[in-house]
Amino acid sequence: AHAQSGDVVIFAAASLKTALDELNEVRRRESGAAARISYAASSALARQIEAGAPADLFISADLDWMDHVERRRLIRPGSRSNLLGNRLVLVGPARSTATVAIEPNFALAERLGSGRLAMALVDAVPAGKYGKAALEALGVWPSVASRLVQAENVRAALVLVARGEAPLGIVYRSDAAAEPQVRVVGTFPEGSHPPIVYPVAATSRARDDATSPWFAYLRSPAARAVFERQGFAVLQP
Amino acid sequence: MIDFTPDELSAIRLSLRVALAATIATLPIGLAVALLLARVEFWGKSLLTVLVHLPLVLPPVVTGYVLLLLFGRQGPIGAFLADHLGIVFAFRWTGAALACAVMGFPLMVRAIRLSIEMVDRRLETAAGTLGAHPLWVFATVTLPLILPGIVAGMILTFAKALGEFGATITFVSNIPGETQTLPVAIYTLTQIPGGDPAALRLTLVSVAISVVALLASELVARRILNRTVAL
Amino acid sequence: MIDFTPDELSAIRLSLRVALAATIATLPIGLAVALLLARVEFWGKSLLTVLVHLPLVLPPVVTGYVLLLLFGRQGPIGAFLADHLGIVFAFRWTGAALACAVMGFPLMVRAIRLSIEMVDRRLETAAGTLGAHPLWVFATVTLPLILPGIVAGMILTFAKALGEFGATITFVSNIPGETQTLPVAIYTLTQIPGGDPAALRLTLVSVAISVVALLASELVARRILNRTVAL
Amino acid sequence: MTLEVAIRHRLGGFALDATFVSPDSLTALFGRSGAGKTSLINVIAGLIRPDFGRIVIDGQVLVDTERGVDVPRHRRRIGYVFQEGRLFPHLSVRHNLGYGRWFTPVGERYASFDAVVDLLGIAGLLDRRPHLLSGGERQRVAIGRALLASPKLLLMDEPLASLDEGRKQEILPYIERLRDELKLPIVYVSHAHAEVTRLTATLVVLSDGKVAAVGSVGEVMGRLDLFPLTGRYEAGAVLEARVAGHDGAFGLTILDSAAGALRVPKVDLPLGTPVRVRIRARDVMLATKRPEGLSALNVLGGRIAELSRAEGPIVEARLDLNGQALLARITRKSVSDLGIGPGSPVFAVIKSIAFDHRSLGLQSASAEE
Amino acid sequence: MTLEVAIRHRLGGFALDATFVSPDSLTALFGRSGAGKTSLINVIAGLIRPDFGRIVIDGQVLVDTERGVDVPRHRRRIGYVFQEGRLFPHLSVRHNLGYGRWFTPVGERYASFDAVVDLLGIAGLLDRRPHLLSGGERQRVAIGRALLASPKLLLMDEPLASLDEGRKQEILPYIERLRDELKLPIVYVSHAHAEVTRLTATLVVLSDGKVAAVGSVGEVMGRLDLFPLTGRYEAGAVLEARVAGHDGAFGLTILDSAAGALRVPKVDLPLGTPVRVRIRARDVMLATKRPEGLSALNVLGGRIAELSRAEGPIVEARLDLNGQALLARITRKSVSDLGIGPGSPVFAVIKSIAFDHRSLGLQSASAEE
Ligand SMILES: Nc1ncnc2c1ncn2[C@@H]1O[C@H](COP(=O)(O)OP(=O)(O)OP(=O)(O)O)[C@@H](O)[C@H]1O
Ligand SMILES: Nc1ncnc2c1ncn2[C@@H]1O[C@H](COP(=O)(O)OP(=O)(O)OP(=O)(O)O)[C@@H](O)[C@H]1O
Ligand SMILES: [Mg+2]
Ligand SMILES: [Mg+2]
Repeated sequence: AHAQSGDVVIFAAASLKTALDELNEVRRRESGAAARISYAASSALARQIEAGAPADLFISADLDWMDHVERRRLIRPGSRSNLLGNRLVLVGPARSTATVAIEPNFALAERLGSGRLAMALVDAVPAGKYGKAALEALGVWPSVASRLVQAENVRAALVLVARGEAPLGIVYRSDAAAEPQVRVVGTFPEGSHPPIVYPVAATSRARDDATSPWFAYLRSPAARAVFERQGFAVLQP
Repeated sequence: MIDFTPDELSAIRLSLRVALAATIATLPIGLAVALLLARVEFWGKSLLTVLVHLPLVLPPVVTGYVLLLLFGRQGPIGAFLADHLGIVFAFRWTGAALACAVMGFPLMVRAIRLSIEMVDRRLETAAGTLGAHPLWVFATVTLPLILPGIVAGMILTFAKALGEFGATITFVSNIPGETQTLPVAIYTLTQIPGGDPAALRLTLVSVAISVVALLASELVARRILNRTVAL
Repeated sequence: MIDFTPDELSAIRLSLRVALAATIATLPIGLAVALLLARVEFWGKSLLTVLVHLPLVLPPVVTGYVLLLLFGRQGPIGAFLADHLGIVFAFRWTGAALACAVMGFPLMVRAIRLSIEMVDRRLETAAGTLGAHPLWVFATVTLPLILPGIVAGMILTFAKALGEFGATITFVSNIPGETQTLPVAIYTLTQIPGGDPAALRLTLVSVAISVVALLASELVARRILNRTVAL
Repeated sequence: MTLEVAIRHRLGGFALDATFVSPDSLTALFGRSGAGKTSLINVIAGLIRPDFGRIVIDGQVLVDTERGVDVPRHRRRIGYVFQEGRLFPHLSVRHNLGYGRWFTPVGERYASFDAVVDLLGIAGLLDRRPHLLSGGERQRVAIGRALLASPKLLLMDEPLASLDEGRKQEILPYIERLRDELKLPIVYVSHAHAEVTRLTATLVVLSDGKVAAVGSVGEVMGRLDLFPLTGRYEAGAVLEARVAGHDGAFGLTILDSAAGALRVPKVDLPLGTPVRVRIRARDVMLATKRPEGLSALNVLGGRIAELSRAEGPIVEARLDLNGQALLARITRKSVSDLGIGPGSPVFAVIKSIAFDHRSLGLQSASAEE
Repeated sequence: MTLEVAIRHRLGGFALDATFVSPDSLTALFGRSGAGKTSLINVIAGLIRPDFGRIVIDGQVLVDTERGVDVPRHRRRIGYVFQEGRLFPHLSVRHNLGYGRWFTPVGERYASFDAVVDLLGIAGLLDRRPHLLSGGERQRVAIGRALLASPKLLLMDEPLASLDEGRKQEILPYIERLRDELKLPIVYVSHAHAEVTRLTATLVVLSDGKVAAVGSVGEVMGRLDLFPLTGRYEAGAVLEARVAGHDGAFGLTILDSAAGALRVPKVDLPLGTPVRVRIRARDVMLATKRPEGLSALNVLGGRIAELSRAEGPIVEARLDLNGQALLARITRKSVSDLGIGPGSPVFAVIKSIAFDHRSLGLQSASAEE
C-alpha cells in the first residue's frame, strides 16, 4: 500500500533514525497516527523531493540541502525552522584515557602518530564539512589534510575508530554517545565551525493538517528528552 | 524461531517481492537483448552493449539518480507511463523492483548471451528443416539449450536484487513497507549507533534467502546438465 | 579535449589501476573456483557456492564492513598479511582493488562456470588419449574453449570495478590519490548541492573507459566465436 | 517427378557449380570426399542460399535467385538426414523422433511412428537421451526423425554409413517403398556402390563442385572414363528385362531380356513387370564355347564389341549381346589364352548367385517410366 | 603381439561382458549396431574404467581391477580414431594433426607429418578450422591426428565409414604397413566386410555385449551359424598359400596352395612369402568336368564335403580340395542339374579377377604367425 492521504511521510537524515523511530513508536502508541519515515542521505532525499516524492516533512542534516529545496520552492514558505543542533567531538578508542584540549594549533598530527584521522567526507557529508571548517579555523588542517581517511558517513568514520583502524576520528557527539568502543577525547569549541543545524520544513505538497501535529510533537518536551538522550541539542525555533 | 519486528517482516516480504519481480521482469527483456547481441548484426550494436553494461559501470547512486530523473513522477518516461498506462514507479515497490531489474540487467544479459553464443546452431537448422518456424525453433531448441544461462542469469539478478541498495534508495527512497527492502533497511541500520546487531540479523535473513534460491537453482542446473554428460 | 583537475586525473588513473588489478587478480582464483564448482563434487560445495555469491547478495556496505573486519590492520587476515608478507590493504589502493575484486568475484565465477559447463567434454578425453596430461588438456583444450566465458567474466568484473563504490569506501575510505576511485569521487560530488556537473564529467569518463573496454572485449569475443559458426 | 538443379555458389575457396536435371524420383549423389555433395544438399534444404541459380522439384520452385524466390527451409517440408546426426540433445529419442510431426498437418502424416520405430529397431531406446546411444543407434534415430516428419522431399546424406549390413538391408527396402509407393523425391548421398546401385534411378557424379556425369547408374558406372570417380570395382552394365516366369521348385525367377533369358533368385513380382538388372563386370566370365557341366545357370551368346587397352593384368570387355551391352572383366592372360578380340563371338557366363538383392534394381511397373 | 581382454562393465541397461585373446597384431571388432564395439574400445582407451576385469596388450597391463592397475589414458600412448571425429574446434587442421606430437618423445615419433598429410590428401586443408571441412575430410584429419601421435596402440572406430572407395584404398595399405612393419597393435571396428576381410588377422564378433566368436576372418566368416551376425553375402574360406612365381607378361602372380596353383593379379612379394587368400563363396563356381575355353584361370579339383540344407534358391557347398576347405555358393537348381551331392568329384572354378586387393590378406613372412 502506498502512502495514503493522512499518512504522514517524513524524509529524514539517516543519523536521526534512532531518535525519530523512538518518537514515532510513542506517537503510534498514543495517537495511532504514526508517520512513515524514510531515512537516507540528505542529498538523496532533497533530490527525491525535487522529483516529486510524497514527503510531507523534510529533516535535513545540513542547511545546504534544505537551501537547495527551498530555492526550488519545494517547501512551504514559513514552515522552515532549525530543529536540532549537535556538537563535533574528537573520539579515540575506548581504552585510551588521555584527553585532548582542542584549541588553536593543538597537536593533532602528533597525536595521530603514524595513523590517520577518520572523518566523514570533508567535501560532501555535513559532519565532514563541519570538521574541516573547525580544523581550518584551529589552524591544524594543513598538518592533517593528507592524513585523513574520509568515510562515506559519520557512522563509517566512527567504525574506523572503533575497530582501531584509525586512532582518532571527528564525529558528532550524538554518534559517539552510542558507541561503547569509542571515547570522546575532546569536544570542538562551538565557534570553531558553522553551527551544526538540522533544519526541518514542510514540503509544499504537504497538507497543513497533516504536518502541524508533527511540528508540535517534534517540539514537545517528550521529544526534547528523546533527542537530548541521543546527544542532540534541541534548538529554539 | 527468530522473532521479527513488523518492520523487519515487511522488509523481508518486500525484498522477496521486489527480487522476484525484478528477476521475472528482466527475463524476457534480458533474453531479447541477449539474442539481439548474440545473433543480430545491426547499427548501434556497440551502443546497446554499452547501454546494457552501464548500470554496472556507473556508481549505483548515479544509476538511481538517472532513474529518478527518467522514471520519477516528473520524469519524461515516468510521467508518460503514469498518465497513459497508470504505471507508477516513483516511491513504489515497483520502483524498487525497477531499480533492481536495471542493476541486474547486465548480469542477466551476459549470462544468457554467453550461453546463446555456445549453442550449436546446427541443431537449430536441423529443427528448421523439420518444419519448425524460427519462433518454434527458438522455443523448442534454443531456449532449452540455453537454460543453464537463463538459470545463471536469473540467480545473479535475484542475488543482486537481494543486495541492491544504492540505486534503490536513491530512486525510491526508503519508505517502510513500500520501498524499504532488506538491503536498504540494513544500510539504514548501519547508519545509526547500535544498529549493528539488527543489521546483522537482517543480513543473515538475506543470506538465508539467497541460500534457498541458490540451492534451488543448483538443483535445476544439475538436472539440465545431466543430459549432456558424455565420455 | 577536456581539462581535468589533478584530483580528477588521479582518480581516473587510480580507477584504471584498481579495475585492472581487480580483474587480473580475480581471474585465476575465479577460474579455479569455477572449475571446482563445475567439475568436482565435494562436501561443502553448496557452502562455497553461497560464499561466492555473497558479495552480490549482501549490501556493498556490509561487504565493505566485513572486509574491514577481516582485512583491516586489526583484522585477523589483514594483520597476518601485514606482519608476515608485508601486504597491506587498509587505506591503500590495493584495498580498493580487493574490494572490487570481491564484488566482481561472483560475476567472474558465474560466467566462467557457465562456459565450463557447456564445454564438450569428449574433446577433453580426446586430448587425453593423445597423450596430454590433464593439466595440459586444461591448458590446450578447456581453456581455449571457455575463452568466451573468461572474456565475459573479465569484462563484467572490470565494469563492476569501474562502478563499485559501496564496499570500497566502507573498506578503504576515500583518500584522494590512494583510494579515491572514480565512483567514490562521483559519489562525493553527488552529495554536494551543485556538484552535478562535475559528477557528470567523471561519469562520462567512466563510461568512456567502459566503452573502450567493452569494444575491445567484443572484438576478442568475435574472434573467438568465429571459429564455431556452422550451418 | 523431376529435380532440376542449376546453381553456383562459393564457399571459401570451394566453388559449387552444379547443373543437372534428374527425371527420376530418386537421385543419388556420388563423388569423392569433398566433392560438394553435402553442400549441394544443403542448398536444396535451404541451409545455404546459393549465390546464383534455381532449384525446382516437381515444378515447385524452391530457390530462384533471379526471381527472388527462396522458400524458407521450414516450409520446404524436407526430411534431412544429416551426415552428422544432429539429434536434439535435450530431447529423448521419442521426442526427437516426434519433433517433425508437430509441424506436419495431420492429414499429411504418412509415416507411422510404430512402423518406423520398428523398422529401425529403436523401440528399446525411446526414453533415452541421444548422448547415451551408440553411433549407429544415433544414425537410425536421425533417419527416423526425418521420416516421421512425413516429408515431401527426403535428403539423405550417407544415411547408412555406420550401419551394419543387416540394418542396411532392413532400411533400404523402406526407402524403396517411399520412392515407389509415395513417389517421394529423394536425394541420396552415398559412397557405397551397393546402395547406389540398388536404389538409384539417376546418378549424379560430382567432382570438385562440378557435375562430372548424370545418367542412370548403369550408364554412369559403366563409363570407363569415370572409373577414377566411380571406382572400377563395381563397374557393370544394366539390362532392361521383364519378369517372364517363376520356377517355384528351385526358387528362381526367369527374366526375359534382349540378350536372352536370365535365371535369378526368386523375386516376388507379377509376370510382365519390367525390372532393371545390374550385372557387375567382375561377375561375368567369357567362354569361347557354350560351357557344360557348370553351375553357372546363365549363358548368353554375343560378341566382343570393345576391349579396354590396359597395362595391368586386367581387361574390361564390352560385349554386344543382341544389341544389349554388357561389361565383363577378365585377365589379360585369358584374352590371350582364349584368343579373343573385338568382333570375336563369345558366351557370357553369369552365376545366378550374382543377382542378389544388391544388383536387382527392382521397380514396379508404375514407378518405371 | 597379443591383446588380452577380460572385462565386465555395466552401462545403464547395457552389459558388456567380453573375454578374448587376440594373438595377432590387428584385431577387428565386428558386430551389429549397438553390440558394444565402441564401449569395448573405450575401455581399452581408458575412457571407461571397467567394473571388473583386465586388459593386457603385449604383456603390458593397462587395466587390472583386481590389482588396482589403471594406466591413465594419457600414458597409454594410444591413437584413437573416434567414431565421431572429435576434432578440436579451436585449432586449425594443422594443429589438430600436430596435437599428439607434443606429447610424444622425439625419439618415438615414427609418423611423418608430410607423409601422413599426403596419404590422407589433406594438404590443402591445413590452415582451415574443422568446422569448414566436409564429413570425409574431418574423418581423414581425425585419422591423421591419431597416427601423428605415433601411438603404440591404434584404436580405430569405423575410421573409413564415410570415405569413398578411392580414399579407402589409399589408406588401408598404410594401416597394413603399420601393422606389418611397426607391429603396431591395432583394434579396428568396421561394418564393412571388405575392410575386415582385407585387414584382419583376428576377428572378434560381438553381439549384445558378449563375444559371439573369435578367430581368423576365414573361420569366422565361413561359419554358417554366424550368418545372422556376419552376413551371408561375404561368406568365404581362407586358403593358406605361398608365392610360387610371377608371370610378368600378364601381370599375374602364381600362388601355391594345398588345393593347387592359383593365378591372381600381381602382388609384389618375394617368392616363398606365405599369404592368406580369402575366396568368397559367391565367387566360386562348380563344374563336373574341367571347363575349356573359359576365361576363368583357376580350376581346382576336389570333391563336395557337405551341402547346406536350404529352403531357398541358394545352397552353400563345402568343398574338400586336397584337404583344403573351400566354400561355394550355387543355386539349388545347379545342384540338381549337375546331379552332385556330398562326395561328388567337382572342379571349383574361380576367376582370377575375384582375387582383388580386397580378398588377398597379404602378410609378409615375419608378420605371419
Ligand atoms: N550410459 C549408457 N546407458 C545406457 N545404455 C548405454 C550407455 N552407453 C551405451 N549404451 C548402450 O550400449 C550399447 C553399446 O553401445 P556401443 O556404443 O558400444 O555400440 P557399438 O557397438 O559401438 O554400436 P555402433 O556400431 O552403432 O556404433 C548401445 O545399445 C547403447 O545404447
Ligand atoms: N565455408 C567453407 N570455406 C571453405 N571451404 C569450404 C567451406 N565449406 C565447405 N568447404 C569445402 O567444400 C568442399 C565440399 O564440401 P562438402 O561438405 O560439400 O563435401 P562432401 O562432398 O559432402 O564430402 P564428404 O563426402 O567428405 O562429406 C570441401 O572440400 C570443404 O572443405
Ligand atoms: Mg558430406
Ligand atoms: Mg560405435
